[in-house]
Amino acid sequence: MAPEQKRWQECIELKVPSRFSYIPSIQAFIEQLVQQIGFCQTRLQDIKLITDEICSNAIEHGSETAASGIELICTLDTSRLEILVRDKGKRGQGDWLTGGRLDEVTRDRAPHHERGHGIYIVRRLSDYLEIHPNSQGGTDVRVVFHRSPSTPS
Amino acid sequence: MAPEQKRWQECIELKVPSRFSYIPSIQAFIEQLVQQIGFCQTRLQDIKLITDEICSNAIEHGSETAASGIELICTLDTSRLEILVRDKGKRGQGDWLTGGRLDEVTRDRAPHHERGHGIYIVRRLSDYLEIHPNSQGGTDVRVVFHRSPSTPS
Amino acid sequence: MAQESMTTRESADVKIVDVNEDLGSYVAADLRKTLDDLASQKTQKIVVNLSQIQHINSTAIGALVGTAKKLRQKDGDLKVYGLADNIRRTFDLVGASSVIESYNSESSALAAF
Amino acid sequence: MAQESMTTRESADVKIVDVNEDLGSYVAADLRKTLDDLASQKTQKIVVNLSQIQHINSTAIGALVGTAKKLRQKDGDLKVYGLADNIRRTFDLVGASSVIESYNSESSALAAF
Ligand SMILES: Nc1ncnc2c1ncn2[C@@H]1O[C@H](COP(=O)(O)OP(=O)(O)O)[C@@H](O)[C@H]1O
Ligand SMILES: Nc1ncnc2c1ncn2[C@@H]1O[C@H](COP(=O)(O)OP(=O)(O)O)[C@@H](O)[C@H]1O
Repeated sequence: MAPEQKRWQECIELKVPSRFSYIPSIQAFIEQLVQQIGFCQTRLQDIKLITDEICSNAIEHGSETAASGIELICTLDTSRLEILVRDKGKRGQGDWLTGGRLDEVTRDRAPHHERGHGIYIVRRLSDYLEIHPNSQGGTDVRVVFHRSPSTPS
Repeated sequence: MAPEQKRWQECIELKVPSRFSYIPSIQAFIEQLVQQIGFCQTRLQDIKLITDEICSNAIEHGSETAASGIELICTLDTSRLEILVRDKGKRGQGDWLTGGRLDEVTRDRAPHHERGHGIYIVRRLSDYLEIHPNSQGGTDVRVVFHRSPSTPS
Repeated sequence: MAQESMTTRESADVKIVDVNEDLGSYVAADLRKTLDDLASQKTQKIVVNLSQIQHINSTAIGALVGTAKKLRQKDGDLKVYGLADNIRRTFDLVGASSVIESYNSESSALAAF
Repeated sequence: MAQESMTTRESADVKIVDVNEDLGSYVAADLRKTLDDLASQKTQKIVVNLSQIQHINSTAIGALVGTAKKLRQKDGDLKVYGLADNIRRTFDLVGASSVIESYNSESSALAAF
């Protein structure tokens, strides 16, 4: 709408306290959004699951207390949906991105393990995954879903 | 959670572009939230309708363009749910709160009129309604729902 | 969107609009357009089928009321049928129940013209 | 919440857990607690009924896998039944399908001990 925008892009922001109990509400929001913009049912389920996994991690591993809060930023454009989940970090977990923690998590994953399947699910079911430390001392996890996965433009 | 909080209270923030198409997603979020905190079905329907009416107004009467955006802040505590919808205002509508515009709207309402039922619905179905101009040149509409309307504490 | 929010069919000289999505402001804009298009043609009688939906807002009710008034000016009318409890509550609240005739079934709505 | 997220019943020496809400992290914490409580008693055999739900996340799958391993150490097991397509996809993706036995019906899950 604004003249400076070269191509159509819109942004939605959601902030909730760091509690698992808010995840179903976030999922309900995303589900309605994704349905409207025309992703298929399977894709919709994948996006709901990924949202759950990333938000669960941000709450469990990236929040000191419920009051820390997590933030979700959805960016929509004609070809894709991007979801960014931002947390403020938790002491003692600050180094999870460095030192190959992500590689370690990925390498150690095994079907019979109780933990460590979240990031794997996110990586497998999204079209693109990027993880960065952010300026608040926490983590930004960004996933992208192309609108037509078979013919990404 | 934080020591300075005297009693339990949590805050959820949602920002979306000023487009009607985002209202169903906001409603889905609120619906899930309200269900979890234990409002009855009738109340749930009322809250969904009120959310629709207030957000529709903020988009139609309180936004210059889609990029203006509207903001929804839900505050939950043990006894109530408060929803605040904030817009940035629209030129030519700036005076709707002053000069008795609200009284006028209320006075002029009639079943056979096409418009002007929104605020009436909000007032009738909420436990408390407050409307204020905000510092961004727009309007803050705040509604409150008591968790047990028969015995408000 | 996967599905059309509403579709129009006809029975004799009555146009029947089937609404397939809850009538918030987004879909209400479609409803207004559909009704305006019909009412500006020679259509005098419209029946709106609300039986597939659970929610209606004031904008959508306004579109129904406005069209009913317009059609009455040319000796026609707009009637609705299949109101879920929640929709009936909203109709009652704003007083639309006293302005628009509502029926339980399509056949009774059609028979009432 | 209006409804319990899960309830436990028994059939002979098998405890059956009926899960009534989608297994995200919130409900998964309940599941973990329910299973831990059962597994720390003398229960050796657990069947989890997933037929009422459509979603499961990795935390919930972890709780199922962990309990299965614990029960196997005392010659028992945990089995699941009634997996919706979407839940089966998630089980397959993380490899839980090769660790936990799943069945179509309660009777076949019970018969498999
Ligand atoms: N937002 C986050 N902040 C800090 N660490 C994280 C975050 N998300 C994931 N991690 C780290 O990555 C590990 C693997 O995450 P995941 O695959 O979801 O499995 P799980 O959460 O079951 O351990 C976590 O144990 C944690 O150390
Ligand atoms: N957020 C808002 N900003 C500015 N004006 C508003 C806002 N909400 C409502 N109004 C004013 O109040 C009037 C009545 O609103 P409402 O009862 O919802 O009916 P309608 O939107 O159908 O006119 C509107 O026409 C508008 O002038």
